[in-house]
Amino acid sequence: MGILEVKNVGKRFGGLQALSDVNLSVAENTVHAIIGPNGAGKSTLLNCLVGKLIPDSGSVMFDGQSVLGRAPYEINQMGISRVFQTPEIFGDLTVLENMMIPCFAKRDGAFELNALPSVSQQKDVVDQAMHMLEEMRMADKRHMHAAAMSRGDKRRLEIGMCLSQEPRLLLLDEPTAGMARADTNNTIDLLKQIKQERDITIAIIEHDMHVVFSLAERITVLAQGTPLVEDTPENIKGHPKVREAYLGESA
Amino acid sequence: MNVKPDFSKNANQATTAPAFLSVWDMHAYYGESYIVQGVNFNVHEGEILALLGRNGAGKTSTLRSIARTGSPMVTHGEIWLDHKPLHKMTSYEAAQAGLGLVPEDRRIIPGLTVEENLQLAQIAPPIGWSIERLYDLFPRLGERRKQEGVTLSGGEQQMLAIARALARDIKVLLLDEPYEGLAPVIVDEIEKTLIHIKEQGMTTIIVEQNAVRALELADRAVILDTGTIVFDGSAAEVLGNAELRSEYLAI
Amino acid sequence: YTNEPTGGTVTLGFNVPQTGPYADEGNDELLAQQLAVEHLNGMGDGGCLNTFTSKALKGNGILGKKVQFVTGDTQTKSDAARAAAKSMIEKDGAIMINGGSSSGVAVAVQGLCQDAGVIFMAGLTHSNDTTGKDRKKNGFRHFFNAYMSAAALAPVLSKEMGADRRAYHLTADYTWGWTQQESIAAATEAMGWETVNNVLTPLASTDFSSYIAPVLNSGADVLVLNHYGGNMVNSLTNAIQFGLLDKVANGKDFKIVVPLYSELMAAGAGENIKGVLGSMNYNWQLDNEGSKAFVKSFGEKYGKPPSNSAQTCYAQVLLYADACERAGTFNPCGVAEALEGFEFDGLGNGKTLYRADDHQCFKDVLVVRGAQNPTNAYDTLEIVEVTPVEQVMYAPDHPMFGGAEASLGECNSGA
Amino acid sequence: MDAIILQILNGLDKGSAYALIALGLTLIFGTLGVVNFAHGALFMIGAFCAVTVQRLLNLSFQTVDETQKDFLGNPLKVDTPYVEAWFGPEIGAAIIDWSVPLALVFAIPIMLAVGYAMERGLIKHFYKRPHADQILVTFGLAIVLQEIIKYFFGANPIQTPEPSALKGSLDIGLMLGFDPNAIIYPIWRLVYFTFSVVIIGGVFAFLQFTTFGMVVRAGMADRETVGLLGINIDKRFTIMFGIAAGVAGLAGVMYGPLNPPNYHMGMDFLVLSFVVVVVGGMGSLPGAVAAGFLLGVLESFASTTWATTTIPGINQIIIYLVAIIILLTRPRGLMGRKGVMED
Amino acid sequence: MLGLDKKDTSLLIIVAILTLLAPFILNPFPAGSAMAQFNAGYPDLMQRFVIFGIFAIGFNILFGLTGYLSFGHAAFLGVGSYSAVWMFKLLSYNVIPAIALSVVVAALFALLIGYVSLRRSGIYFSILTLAFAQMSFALAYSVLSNPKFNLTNGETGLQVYADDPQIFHRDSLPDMPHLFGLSMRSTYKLDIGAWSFDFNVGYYLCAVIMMVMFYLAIRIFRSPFGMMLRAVKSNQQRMNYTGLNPRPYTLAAFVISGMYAGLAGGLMAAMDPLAGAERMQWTASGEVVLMTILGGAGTLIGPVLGAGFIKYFENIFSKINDTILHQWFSFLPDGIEDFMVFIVHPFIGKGWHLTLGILFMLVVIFLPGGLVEGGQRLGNWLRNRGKRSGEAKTKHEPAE
Ligand SMILES: Nc1ncnc2c1ncn2[C@@H]1O[C@H](COP(=O)(O)OP(=O)(O)OP(=O)(O)O)[C@@H](O)[C@H]1O
Ligand SMILES: Nc1ncnc2c1ncn2[C@@H]1O[C@H](COP(=O)(O)OP(=O)(O)OP(=O)(O)O)[C@@H](O)[C@H]1O
Ligand SMILES: [Mg+2]
Ligand SMILES: [Mg+2]
Repeated sequence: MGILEVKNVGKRFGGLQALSDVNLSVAENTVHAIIGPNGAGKSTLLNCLVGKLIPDSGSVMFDGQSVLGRAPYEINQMGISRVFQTPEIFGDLTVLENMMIPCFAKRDGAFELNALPSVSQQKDVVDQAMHMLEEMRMADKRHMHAAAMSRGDKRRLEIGMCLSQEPRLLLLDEPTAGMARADTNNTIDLLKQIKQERDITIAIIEHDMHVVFSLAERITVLAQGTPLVEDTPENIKGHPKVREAYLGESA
Repeated sequence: MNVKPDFSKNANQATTAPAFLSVWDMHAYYGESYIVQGVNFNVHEGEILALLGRNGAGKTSTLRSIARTGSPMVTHGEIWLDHKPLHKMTSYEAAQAGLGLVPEDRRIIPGLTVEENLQLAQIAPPIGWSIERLYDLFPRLGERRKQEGVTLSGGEQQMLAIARALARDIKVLLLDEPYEGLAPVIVDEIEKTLIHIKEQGMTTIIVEQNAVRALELADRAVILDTGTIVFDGSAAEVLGNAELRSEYLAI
Repeated sequence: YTNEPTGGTVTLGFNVPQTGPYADEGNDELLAQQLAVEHLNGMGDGGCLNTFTSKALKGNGILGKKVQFVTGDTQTKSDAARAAAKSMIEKDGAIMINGGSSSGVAVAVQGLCQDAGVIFMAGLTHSNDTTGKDRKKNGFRHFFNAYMSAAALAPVLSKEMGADRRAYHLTADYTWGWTQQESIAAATEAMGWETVNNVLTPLASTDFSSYIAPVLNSGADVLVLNHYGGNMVNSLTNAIQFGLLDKVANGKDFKIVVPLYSELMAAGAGENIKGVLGSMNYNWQLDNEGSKAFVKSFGEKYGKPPSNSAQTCYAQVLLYADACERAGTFNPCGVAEALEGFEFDGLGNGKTLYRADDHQCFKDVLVVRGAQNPTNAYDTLEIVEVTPVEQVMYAPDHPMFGGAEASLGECNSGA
Repeated sequence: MDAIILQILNGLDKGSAYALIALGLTLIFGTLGVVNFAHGALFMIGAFCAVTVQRLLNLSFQTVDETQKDFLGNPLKVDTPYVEAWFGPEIGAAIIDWSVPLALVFAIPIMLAVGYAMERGLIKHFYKRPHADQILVTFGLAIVLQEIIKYFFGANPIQTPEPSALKGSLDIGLMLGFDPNAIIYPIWRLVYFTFSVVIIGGVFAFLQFTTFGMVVRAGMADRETVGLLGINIDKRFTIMFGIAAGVAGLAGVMYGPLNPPNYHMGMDFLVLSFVVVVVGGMGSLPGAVAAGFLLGVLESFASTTWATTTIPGINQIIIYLVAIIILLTRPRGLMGRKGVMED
Repeated sequence: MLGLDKKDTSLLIIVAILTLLAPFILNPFPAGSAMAQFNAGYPDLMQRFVIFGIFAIGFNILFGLTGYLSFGHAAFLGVGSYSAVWMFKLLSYNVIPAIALSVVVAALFALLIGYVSLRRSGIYFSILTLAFAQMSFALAYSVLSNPKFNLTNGETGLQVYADDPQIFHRDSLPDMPHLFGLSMRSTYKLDIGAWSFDFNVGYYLCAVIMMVMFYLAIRIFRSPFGMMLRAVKSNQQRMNYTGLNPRPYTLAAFVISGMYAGLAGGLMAAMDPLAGAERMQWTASGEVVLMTILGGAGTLIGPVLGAGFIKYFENIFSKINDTILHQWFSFLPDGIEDFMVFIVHPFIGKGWHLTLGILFMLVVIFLPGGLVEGGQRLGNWLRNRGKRSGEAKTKHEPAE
């Protein structure tokens, strides 16, 4: 019984069956990669997990509880964090503030009228955010407006924000797209390290096979809205159908 | 290097073949932050130039400066395209002069269908590939022509962005991370397309984090670091220079 | 007492709408008040000082002090009017406030002046409340009111249209509209008319077509428009558009009545007022000595005849000054006493009484009609009848005026 | 039955005024994304074009008539309009009589010029600025325009009557077989309704059958990208603004005979027209038009005696009540597009 | 100090000094001089400055932080005023219960309207709030003032009549709003030479309350709650997926700003015991929007500046008439004097709207951040002139 159990999930957009009969089980404390051609339904599946979309059929259980019908913030409070395909950060806020918001969410829950003490007095949160920034090697940028960062930096910030919540399940949608090689490697290391230090389960969507094969313990290949195969990285690499439909000759 | 080259028509005394696109001593600012700090380079007709560098090095800013988007603001420098002074033009004039930019965040226009996004590219002259021909190149787009562009999957959006550039009869194609988010097989496809259009005489500048891939494709490479050029030479040279690769590209 | 003048001058505060829809009317009031100040200070031709029956004013200012004035903008909003009045009282040391163009503003500013301890003389305010349930010891009104309009109009209506009429009322949905409608309905019903319907229209309405359209089919043969200002101009224009005046209902020619007229409204309504009956406080065509002197003085200075609100404001400035002279002080309590029960003539309205019980002024009321063939822009209205004052008198404790409970309260000098 | 037809008719002409103003407003507000508080002022300027034309046609020379006296007892100066002197009294009088329709011709270039000047001189710099700044600057402009008109024309309403041939009303009830006087309807209101249908149709056709509308919509969503595709979006924005100003102005010219123009008529309509546009749904022209007519008809029904006696004061609040109900049941108004002015 | 950092403390101290010394600062010209027309230091206007300052500060908590543009905030102002006057009518002229009730009622009203309106965002939200406020206005102006059920006294405005119960009224107490016997209207006049200064009880009550409210606003701006509100403005989607529910945050901001408005309304009634429906009209809501943007939305001091600016024009410029102009220019030869008066005439007195409109445009065109930005630029210019150093600054200061 995995921490995340997706059963028979289907989703239609008008005439397009984006997901059909998807079954997926992610075991606790593993890194599970989902790969597949463009438009296969990977992001759609993720959207169904975090409450952005409601599947037409099927069930999604997280840690024995159904997530369907819950608002995104409730699902997040259950312990699922998500990084988006195009960076979603608080552009008008500084980098440090961006990092503090998830820390507050973790500490205070979905709503807390904390209107009188000043932010700088919340030492625990400031420290936690600074610590995370240092870990992401962004501490020197903490006073910058997040919108003014280059895109690779935005993406790293977003990953950091999700990690600082210490989620039980982290969903990453192409976390290293547009990231410089050096930072990609850093991110891989960071994820590995976090994986070691904390009880965390990671589901990752990625087209960069270097990342996938460095991290994943299991891989599901999605094609045209249904899982094609699920296996270990080694087996996937050699899978002829996957090679043909997805990896191409350069893999 | 800082001698102003003579780009006027009768300047045949240049030592190498005349440059098709020249950027001379370009400086650009975002508000008060100084980002592009005196960039010089030439691209010859039919050449593919790889523009490389870390996150935040200023690659996107350089491309946007050439495309005359107005942000960042170019305060000094000259840009010549086929004897036409781009630095005196606004973005739409530059586009009519034959410049095509595929922006990094794809910039699919909300509220418009896939087909409308393409039609939009064919309103102002010069008009390039027919829409049907583009659908042949990217069948996925043809299947989704009535879908709203922004609901496409990440990879599909990238295809649309490239198709939109080809829908215009451009002379210089500026690609900002075109492979991002694309499945490996599709990347292979696009690479083939780029080689194909290069054979037909297209001049291309490509910004790409996957440096090896870009260098294998490119004739020449320019490496940027904090807004200045630190290397300008042939692509093979970069591949052969381990120091350069590890210092600026982490490969 | 508040703002006791100490130097060689005394300051009056003129509070009129300078912005908003009544700005032109306010401007007219302001011109008249400036003229009055000139006359008080002995400049110009002296205007009504020559015809006024009280001879206390000498043309040397008031009590020997030169008269100055300050102005404020009421914006025809109670809050703004009070702010402007306060500014004149607190900052500029105004000893009295004069003017205004709506009943809401008049009542609001009157209350303020009562509290601040200065005299208030209302401008154009037609609601019964101003000297009814909201009457104040420090406040005076020279203008007539809805009850008097009705009392003057009813007999003329009955004479012109017959005693057997069915009236349809459109009424602006706020205090003034209600009192006006109540008064007219009571007076016409007393003559035998029937009130078919009374429809309240929102003050903010700009188009009245949907209120006018059902009128013809309702069995009514008279339409009474209890509207003022822009509301009246538009509702009358709409009524004419629907061709009501060309119709025959119950075998009679259809008629329209606008109980309260003003020159500016008449100008705004243009040709549409032809033949429509209404009432007024004053009209420049009135043929008496005071009126002639005032029209001449005003007309020569400004090139147009004065409106009835201009005349009201002019007369009130002179009356106030005269009361100070007769009382020998600027103390509001003294001035109020001098004004109470004061009877005079020569300011344009004929014989006039300031009743002590409610500070309402009693004089003849004019019934007017939109002229059929005006020869110029200013004689769009013609006087049908000058209703004698006796006919519009009422008891100070009349139920429409707050009944027995209404009281002026104590005089406040601000000391 | 007749009462229902009557109120529908009434609602239609009220609605056509709302729809016309909302149409112009939504071109700027829903399409260009500029919160234009000066739109009402454009409507007012249109109405004052009619006033101006009327004044121009009435330009007169004075002759002194000794037989008549003016209010001060001096000899009366009689005005004779030049047009009557030039074209003869009858044709001259007819020209003056038709001044409102004539003003349409005059208003078109004026409004286009006003729209052009406004967009190039001011609005252009505000496309990228926050909506709040747009509100402040256009509100300032509205006040300025309004005060200028007040300075020249005064605060009092000024009649701009319809041609006498179009005065009066039709007994539509009689035509439909009802009693006489059951449904009467002023001719000019029919003219106004027809006029608005024609204008609305024209604008729709222009935006529907050309790519213009799509380009402007795209430009609003993402100016930069549209520029990168070689399109001079500024020029199109200017044209769009000119059209919007023209629609507002023509609506104003034709409105004059219904209710005499005054300098604050723009402000009177401003809030209402915003409500109409938003209820219709941001970015949707059909939405704006539909909401205009819907609210017009509902307002008419709410003003009937039946409605006001059932729910006292319903005529005061109907528009706002309906707006609230619609916005709560349909998140983006009647036909709003996603993402337009939602943040 | 007081839990504020150094910068905020100095801002608070400056504001405190300015408000406490306002009677001096606003009356710079000797009484009776030609320039005395520009003096604003009389009780009514000073009260208005601070009351509208409170209103705008509160509005800015909603608009400046969350970006939700309410077009119906005047409704809370009006409700506050009505509640205060009702307290005067029922209990006594003591301002404390009146102000307390006005805040409570406004809070409840804001909770109701906010709960419904916040289901939508952007322009849809603005129009919903506008619609609620316009309905309140229409009802207060007419329906709620009918003789049977007179809650608001319609056009005339709600006021205290002699026959009202006023159950706690004693004869020893003043017959006007007071604070335990200290009348709001009592004013001490200080004459120094040609100058004259007014120290008014009502003003100082409002001023102290404004300082407290300003202090609270600083605290809110700097608190985690304030940060969450800015996050709402920046990216609601990210907030949702970070486990935060934006709705209660925005609703809390809405209610808080409604309470500020109610407080301002209560104070208005406490200074001048009359509550009119016009206070709820859209123009009044629009005014506070303009004040906030004009001063600088999202800044702490901006709204107060904007409020002062607009109220100054409304009260000072509208009162300048031709007679005063002639006095000013009387030193010029007659022809030129008349010409100058002719030139200036359209902009003053009844033309004050025109001047205000032009200034709105100028400010927003040349100072995109409002008056606060004007101040900052002036400050920078002065500093740079002092330093005369050419180094370009790249540091991005978050807007304060
Ligand atoms: N809102 C929508 N309306 C219509 N179609 C949609 C919508 N959202 C997604 N789709 C379609 O559903 C399919 C699956 O999309 P999805 O984003 O899940 O793909 P993906 O696997 O994440 O692809 P990529 O790797 O390119 O990001 C795509 O073909 C897309 O066009
Ligand atoms: N809108 C902006 N305002 C201010 N600074 C900006 C803005 N956009 C980018 N910058 C800054 O300019 C620098 C260069 O950014 P640019 O986007 O050109 O880098 P890049 O080389 O394309 O990086 P990446 O690989 O991450 O896309 C970065 O330091 C970034 O923070
Ligand atoms: Mg995806
Ligand atoms: Mg980049």
